[in-house]
Amino acid sequence: MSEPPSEYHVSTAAKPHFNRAHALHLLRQMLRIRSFEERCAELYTEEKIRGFLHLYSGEEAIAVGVMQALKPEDAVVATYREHGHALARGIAMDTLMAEMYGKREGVSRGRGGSMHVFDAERRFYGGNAIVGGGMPLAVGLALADKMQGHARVTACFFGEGAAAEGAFHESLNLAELWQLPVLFVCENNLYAMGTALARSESETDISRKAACYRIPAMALDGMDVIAIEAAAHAAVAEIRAGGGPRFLECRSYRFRAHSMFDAQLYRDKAEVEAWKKKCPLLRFRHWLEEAGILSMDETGRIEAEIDAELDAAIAFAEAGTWEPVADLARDVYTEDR
Amino acid sequence: MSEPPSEYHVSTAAKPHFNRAHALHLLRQMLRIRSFEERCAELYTEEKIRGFLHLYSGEEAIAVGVMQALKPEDAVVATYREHGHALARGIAMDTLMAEMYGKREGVSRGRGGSMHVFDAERRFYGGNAIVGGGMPLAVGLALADKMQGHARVTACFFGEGAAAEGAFHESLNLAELWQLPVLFVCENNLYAMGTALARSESETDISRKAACYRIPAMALDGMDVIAIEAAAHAAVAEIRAGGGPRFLECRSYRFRAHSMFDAQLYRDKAEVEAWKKKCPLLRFRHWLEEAGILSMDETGRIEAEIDAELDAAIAFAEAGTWEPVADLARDVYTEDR
Amino acid sequence: MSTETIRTTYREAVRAAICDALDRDRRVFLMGEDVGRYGGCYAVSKGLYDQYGPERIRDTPLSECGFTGAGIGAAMGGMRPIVEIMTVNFSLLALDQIVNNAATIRHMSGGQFHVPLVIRMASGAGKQLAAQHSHSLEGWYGHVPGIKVIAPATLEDARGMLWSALEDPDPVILFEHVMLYNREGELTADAGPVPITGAAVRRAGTDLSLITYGGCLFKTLDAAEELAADGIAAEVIDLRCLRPLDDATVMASVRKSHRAVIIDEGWCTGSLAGEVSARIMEQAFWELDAPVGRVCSAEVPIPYPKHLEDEALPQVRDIVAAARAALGR
Amino acid sequence: MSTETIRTTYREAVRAAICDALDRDRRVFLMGEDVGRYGGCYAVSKGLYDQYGPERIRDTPLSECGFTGAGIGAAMGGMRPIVEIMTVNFSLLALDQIVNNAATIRHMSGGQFHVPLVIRMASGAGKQLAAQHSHSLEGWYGHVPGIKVIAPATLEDARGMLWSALEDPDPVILFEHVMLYNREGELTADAGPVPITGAAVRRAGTDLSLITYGGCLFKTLDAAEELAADGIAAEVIDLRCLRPLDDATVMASVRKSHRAVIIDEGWCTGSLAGEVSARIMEQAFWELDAPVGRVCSAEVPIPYPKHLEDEALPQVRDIVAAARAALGR
Ligand SMILES: Cc1ncc(C[n+]2csc(CCOP(=O)(O)OP(=O)(O)O)c2C)c(N)n1
Ligand SMILES: Cc1ncc(C[n+]2csc(CCOP(=O)(O)OP(=O)(O)O)c2C)c(N)n1
Ligand SMILES: [Mg+2]
Ligand SMILES: [Mg+2]
Repeated sequence: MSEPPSEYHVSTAAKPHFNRAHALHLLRQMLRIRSFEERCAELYTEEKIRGFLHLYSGEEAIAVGVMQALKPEDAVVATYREHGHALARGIAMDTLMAEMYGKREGVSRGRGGSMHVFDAERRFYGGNAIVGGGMPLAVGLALADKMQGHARVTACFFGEGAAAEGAFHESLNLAELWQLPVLFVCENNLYAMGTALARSESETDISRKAACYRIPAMALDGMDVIAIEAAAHAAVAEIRAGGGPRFLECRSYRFRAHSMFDAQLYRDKAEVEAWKKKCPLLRFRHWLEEAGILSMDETGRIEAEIDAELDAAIAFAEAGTWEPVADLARDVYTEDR
Repeated sequence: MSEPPSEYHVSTAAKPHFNRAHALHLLRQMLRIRSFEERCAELYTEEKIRGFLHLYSGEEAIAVGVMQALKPEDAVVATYREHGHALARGIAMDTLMAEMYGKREGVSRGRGGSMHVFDAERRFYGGNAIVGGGMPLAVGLALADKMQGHARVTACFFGEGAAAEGAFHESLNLAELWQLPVLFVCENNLYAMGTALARSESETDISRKAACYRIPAMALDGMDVIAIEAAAHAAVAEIRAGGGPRFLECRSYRFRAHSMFDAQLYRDKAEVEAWKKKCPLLRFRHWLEEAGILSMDETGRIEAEIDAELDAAIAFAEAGTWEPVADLARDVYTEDR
Repeated sequence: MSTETIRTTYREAVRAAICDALDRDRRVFLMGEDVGRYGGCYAVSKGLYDQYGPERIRDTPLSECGFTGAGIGAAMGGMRPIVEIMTVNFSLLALDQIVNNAATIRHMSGGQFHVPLVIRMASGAGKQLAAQHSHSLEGWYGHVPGIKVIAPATLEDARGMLWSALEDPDPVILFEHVMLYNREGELTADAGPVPITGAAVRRAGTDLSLITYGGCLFKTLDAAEELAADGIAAEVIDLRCLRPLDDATVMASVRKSHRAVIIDEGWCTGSLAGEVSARIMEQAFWELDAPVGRVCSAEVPIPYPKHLEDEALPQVRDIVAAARAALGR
Repeated sequence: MSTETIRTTYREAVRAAICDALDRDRRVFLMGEDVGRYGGCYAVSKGLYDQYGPERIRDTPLSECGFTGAGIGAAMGGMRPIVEIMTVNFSLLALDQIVNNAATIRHMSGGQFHVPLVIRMASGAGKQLAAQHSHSLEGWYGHVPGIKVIAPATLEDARGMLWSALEDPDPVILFEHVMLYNREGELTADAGPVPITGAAVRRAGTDLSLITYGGCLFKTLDAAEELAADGIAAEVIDLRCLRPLDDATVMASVRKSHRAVIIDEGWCTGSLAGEVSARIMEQAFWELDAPVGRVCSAEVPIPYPKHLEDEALPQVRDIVAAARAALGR
């Protein structure tokens, strides 16, 4: 990776009030995501989940950290690797799992599957399977908020691979030009499918790319949930104050293959193992345990609770129903309701 | 305009050998373009030329300066405002004028008109009426050269308005990533149709945009043909030496409306007049006259020669023939020849 | 409805429709390249910037993908944007946003979101703008479920369909043929909304059905006039709503006339005209006394010179010839 | 020609074709997202990176517009690029380059330049990839003069059409349906080039003509088999060259059978199937004993769940039903 980022913006003053309950909340959220993803991998093998499945394991700190800074009235635009964002945003595990199954009880009525999680209630504007395709949407959501005088923020997640797309360029320019309330969150996991960052970008420091649109940008350790939460709080506060967009690059790694079809010929096992040592969950948990905030027992209890939640979610999905084929054409247009 | 450019690369050593003949050549080339453009405006009023007509008056120093650094085997990719590039590249005025008329004797067989001047012999890859549309082509031409081991350069012209397009972003990244021999030349005339730079770019210093792809970039006085020539020579030398792409931003102004349909509501007459005082022709001519390199008489003689050339070009175009309608479908595919 | 009329142009009718929408609904705004200070590439929005200000008449950078996507986002965020893509030619740069986002979000979100967006674009050839600036892609857009497509050709429709499009909860693509902007005519002073649901019979006739839309409507009416002089009564149908298509009006006409020709500025292969022909095949085959004909553009990139451009595009004489062929005389 | 055959898959046939091209012509190279180190999204180019190196198996950033345009430029600059757009869904981002540059340059330059480029893309649905990853846009590409469009469905064609496409001096778009990659079969060991000029009759029959291409070919053959069991002899035509279309083969079949059904995975409205139907209308109307039918995809964004995806796509039972309808039984 390249030099340190060009601009730093975390004001320590903006650091969230940190207490035990909150720490456990963060841990629980990350663990929920990890467990969900690992169980999805199994369900994929069992052919309960089909299509493309992109897992978030390793990157949990990003979604969880950023979401802490958002209020319910804010909006989220995510990618096809969005289970983590969905869970961290508060979408229930059972409706999310039902969506993985394609059941009518799924959060998108089963229509979208893994790549297209939508939730109007939580202003979760999807899952988008076109790399970079959500970025202009985020700009538009923020534009609508600004024009309507809402002090709302739109958080827009995307991978470092998306930074090569024209949509990235056009979106960042528009957001800064019009001073729109967008929090751009680049999940830099070093690979776009099998393409390493240095083979897709002439400038590998993504945060510097943002700076060249004059968007204040910052590179972060994407494995450090506290650092991300703090940076997100600071950035969101500045955005809400009318400061225009902000950009966070979170340097992370995906522990699993790109999708379930990926033989991972493009990276060394050793590299993967080295990164796994930096696991955001392990790290945070050890830190909590060492600081005496968390006991091993408690971790076990949380894990058991999550397992139960997951089992219930799977049961919910299994018990879910298939949308009748007669409804296939429903919701192509509004009139068809 | 914004701060000075971020990187300077002109090595004075690379400055071209400057002598009287060359000075007169530069002057003549710029005058030829100006005269051509002004006559085109008249011909448009007379309805000899139709469609969209975009004139280059005011920007002559850019095309003329840059072309000095190119060899016959190099390639040029231009815009829909490309008469200047075409003339400076050596396309004859008569075939160019015949193209304006849409005559079969035109350089593109009359098929393209003002926006689509092509010339295989001079490796002039067009005229492109899609803003930014030529940039990926230039990258590809340079890729072909590099893969074939040719030490050739592709000069790619585009306006500052194009810098907002995704194609700009993708092209610059590819060129630097693959270290391709492209000379990017941004003709920053401060407006994209009626949109002033500051209303289209959050970063108004276009040369800084290039730098964020790690492409060495430089901002130049676009009204100074000598400065542009020198910079182009230096940049092309570096490119030919295998240094990858270079980027020149030439800060200029168009003296005329965007096209023949433009009422110019978006800019002050005073601004236009102020820029006209910086006219690259006037400036260079005064300089030559003051330096005793050129006499008033000589200027008159050159102008007379150009007038004659232009009259001949118009006569050529007038005498040209219309492609038979039976040939309409010729050259859609190669087989149709 | 008053019968008082005003003399106006298609351009002014579109402008009046935009003003009307801006006045009626605070959520409406116009956004696109040079819609503001420049006044619009085809002068449609001239004067609106001064009247409504830079927020509601919003100039954009050259970023078709970006601002079209932003229009989709803004629509989902509670606004009613009118996105102007300067011409259909540049809409190719925005097509991913239109096809993959605007058209899909309602369905794939299980009905949770919708995209109340109107995208206007100038389309077609006839101004000698050559190969990259002369596309007619209405048929392409008509292929995509999840969007609606309209092509007002008359002053009434230019004045009235925009409002209906904005009231529609789903994305609507609105085509304005470049050769229509200068058309003058009379419009009732209080011309109101025109629904975006059906075709219009522009001239009644019984001998054959001439089916068209957009820029070809007036050529077709001229052809019908010429045919009438020869005692042939052609019915002229203006499809105007290209998705969904109004099959009922088309089939009713064909059932009466038993012969049809479709006139469409798109390239023939894969044209909207082909679709209409296929539908007549499917729904009215047994009524036909002759094969349905098509008059479309030649399958070439449109060239610059007038005589070649004319040759490439459907002309009155082509329509008359095709009509005669359908009638066997 | 030898009759020795090898057992292989469509995927391997495409790979062999690419290798063959790389071996034959130094100017050929493959470029696209993850074609190299990853081995291709659908594993088509697996192993080629090691064999041919990073220059000739060139991974690109996520920049569909940029690298497709670069392919056009490289073709004009003397190379013979094979650009892989991972799937047709992403090709919308490159469409401007294809339509406005690749398709026009030869004509608008008065024949001075040409673009000897092949663009390969995976297309179609069937893998539960949902609304943004299931497009069938062959028909759209087939609309554009200046490009050629092919859709090999068999092992022979997958093996043989790429080379012909590369030898063609003009841009060729080559579609590989995602459901074909795993198809296994026998291929003659020395299978050679297949011309990209005509349709193929895949099964002879006299009762009706089933006309299809790409991913629907094998469904159609299955339907023909089912019909045969009922004593109905269906002829199956694989269009395979979608632009230009081989009207002669289609009309010869229709003139024999007098009935036709077109099977096309595209959405029905504005489909390639509509074009073929319109052409039959124009060229063989008097031969028809029944209206030409179409079996296309439902006009919805393709949903994720298997049962809904199946319902949305053409299935054997739909083809059989349409064939029976055409025959009136
Ligand atoms: C426009 C587009 N091109 C290609 C793809 C195929 N694709 C899906 S994910 C992906 C890699 C994206 O990498 P990145 O943005 O870094 O996100 P990550 O998967 O690493 O989270 C690619 C190439 C796509 N979905 N959309
Ligand atoms: C993709 C695209 N969008 C819009 C247009 C319409 N258009 C033609 S020129 C132009 C302005 C371009 O400005 P700039 O790049 O600065 O070049 P200049 O005209 O100033 O030389 C616009 C908007 C176009 N031709 N292509
Ligand atoms: Mg990544
Ligand atoms: Mg400009």
